[in-house]
Amino acid sequence: MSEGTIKKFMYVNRKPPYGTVYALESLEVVLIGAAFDQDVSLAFIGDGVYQITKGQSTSDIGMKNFSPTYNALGDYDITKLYVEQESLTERGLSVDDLMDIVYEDEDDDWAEKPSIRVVSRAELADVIAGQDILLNF
Amino acid sequence: MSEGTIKKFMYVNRKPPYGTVYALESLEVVLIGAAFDQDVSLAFIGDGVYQITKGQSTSDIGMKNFSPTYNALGDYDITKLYVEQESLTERGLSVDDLMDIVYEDEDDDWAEKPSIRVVSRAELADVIAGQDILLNF
Amino acid sequence: MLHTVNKSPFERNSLDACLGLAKAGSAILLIEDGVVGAIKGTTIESKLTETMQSSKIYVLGPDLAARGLSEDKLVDGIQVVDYGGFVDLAAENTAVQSWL
Amino acid sequence: MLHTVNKSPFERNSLDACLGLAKAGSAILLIEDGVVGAIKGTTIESKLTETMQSSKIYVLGPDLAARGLSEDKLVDGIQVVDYGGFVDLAAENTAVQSWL
Amino acid sequence: MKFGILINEGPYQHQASDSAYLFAKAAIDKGHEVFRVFFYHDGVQNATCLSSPPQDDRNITALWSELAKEHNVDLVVCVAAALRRGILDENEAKRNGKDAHNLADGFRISGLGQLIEAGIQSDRLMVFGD
Amino acid sequence: MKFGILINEGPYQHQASDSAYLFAKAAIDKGHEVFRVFFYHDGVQNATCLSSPPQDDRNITALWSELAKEHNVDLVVCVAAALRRGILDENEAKRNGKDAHNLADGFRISGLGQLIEAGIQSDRLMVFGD
Repeated sequence: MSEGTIKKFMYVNRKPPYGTVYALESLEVVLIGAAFDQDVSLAFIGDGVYQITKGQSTSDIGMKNFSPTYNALGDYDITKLYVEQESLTERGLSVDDLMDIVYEDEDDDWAEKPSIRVVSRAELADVIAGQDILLNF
Repeated sequence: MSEGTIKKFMYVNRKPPYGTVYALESLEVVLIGAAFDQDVSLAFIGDGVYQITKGQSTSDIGMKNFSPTYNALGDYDITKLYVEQESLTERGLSVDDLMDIVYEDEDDDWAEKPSIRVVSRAELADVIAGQDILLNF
Repeated sequence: MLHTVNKSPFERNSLDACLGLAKAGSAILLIEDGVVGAIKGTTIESKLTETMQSSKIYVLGPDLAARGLSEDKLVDGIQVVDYGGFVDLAAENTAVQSWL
Repeated sequence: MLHTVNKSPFERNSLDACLGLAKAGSAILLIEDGVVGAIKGTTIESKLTETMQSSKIYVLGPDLAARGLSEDKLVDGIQVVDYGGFVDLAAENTAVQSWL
Repeated sequence: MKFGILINEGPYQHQASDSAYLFAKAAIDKGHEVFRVFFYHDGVQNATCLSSPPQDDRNITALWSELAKEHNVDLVVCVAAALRRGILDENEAKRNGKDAHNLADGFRISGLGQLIEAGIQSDRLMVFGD
Repeated sequence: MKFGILINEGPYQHQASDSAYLFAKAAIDKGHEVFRVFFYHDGVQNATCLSSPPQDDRNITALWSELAKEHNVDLVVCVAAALRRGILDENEAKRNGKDAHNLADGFRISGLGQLIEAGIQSDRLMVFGD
């Protein structure tokens, strides 16, 4: 392992939360992985967009609501959350249905900026094509 | 449990074999269940039709080919294997791609008869509606 | 008959398989990840509206809430039930088919 | 980039998701239950034919054989590889995306 | 009314076991009987006593054990599926030459006939899976 | 070339582990190195030494153990996923007050950092799952 290597890691999220554990355990990897100083981004494609909807309430299904954790990603310098526009549209959702996930930009006097980047399928295809490591759960 | 109760049990198969274990373990239930003298049928819907294709060869994936076991179902008096025509058509398959699964009809001088009944979606809907217990894996 | 569908109609074909084989007069209950199909403005809304001309569609409220989908977004006519309502549906219908 | 798809295109949307996001010049390998999409005369054949104008599609032979699908039924242009070929595809392409 | 329940998936990975548990509790709360829960396929993983989830997460195995104790629910684990996946009681551990066993309290290992019997004896058989 | 492998599903229920094993073997046969296999989610179930499949079926856990021994493959099981699902080594069993442990030979329990490290150190990371 060459010390200085920086790879582009993308976590590809395509499943709704709670029906399966993948969303939760994916988030656990993202948080641990933040310590490794790689170039990290997350993609929410298809049903993956439900992972970051506003107003999740799990009190009646006996599971922990882990959605607030996405708000902590900025503190770990994870600031690129790509959401596919077409996936939202097909599902009757808009960016207003998603949480306001933000980060503070240290290069811009700690201004608060949105972490969610809604992109078209074509734009997302370009981003994916530029990755080194794609983690899919 | 009233001794004489006979219920209509249907095993609903919707997944291809080998990619998941459901097809194999479903067949295990069918064989064990045969001892209980219930009215048993199997439905192969959607990708379930791949469970009974001819010519399965698993030597290169390290798993046991369990497809010959379907031929034994007749010996256990399991003689109703419903296959949805539309599922075959969508998948570019015809009944000729399926195994010749047969049984010997004791009410007809042990004449050999086909166990596979290719039915339309509408006909299958009627059969399903008449079941007491539907086992899905 | 009660039919339950537990997978997203945008990712799997289990709702389609259910709608193709459920007779008129069925009760269809969306649970787990299946609840995401129940809201307005999706690519499958018209399919649900058509189904409700002859069958009833229900959605499990606790699973809807978990995924951040509020009840005011539901397709008109879909009824919300809790786990007690799920039990009632199972009891009222003579058999249950889970579209796994 | 190598894209692998391991689920049936008739039951899941993973092949669609892959085709929507794979750039021209990609290699797409169907494995496990994904191999069932590779044969002629299905509802998705034209989609594959179209994809092959700009990308290559491969299918894992051992998984095809397990499901009773013979190679003479494949859509024209799809190439069969064994596990060694799978390894070669992974090595030749700079990254791998598994459409789970 | 008498309910039987079949669970095809392990805990945590899929919601199946959570859904089945909440259904069973609701049925009992409404005065119905849950006669048997049958664990098949990866569902047998619900029966491991070695599960040690985080403090702030539910312990699904413990929930089933409690429910069984309080309401006399028969928790049956399919023997063939369990052996394949490494869920063993003391007997099966001995028989298979293993020096540990991991079947949780309130569960018992038995054959697939118990599933068919559940279908025959209950008024409704509910199936939860992937 | 150096390969890392991630497995998300348990043995038997899904083909993921079989596919990963055959891929790993083929890679080694071609002269590549398989540096690490990381077991996450239900993938941790691949590491149970209690698995007792039928005589005529493959023993996936044993296949991994052998491969690791012969070709020096690092088999790492995610600790958080393993605890949730009841896969414990002697240490974790003690720490969690359990009187049995079930981690098979050749596997070790460690953190998710090992997965990221596998991504950084290998030329290709292969993911097998549901």
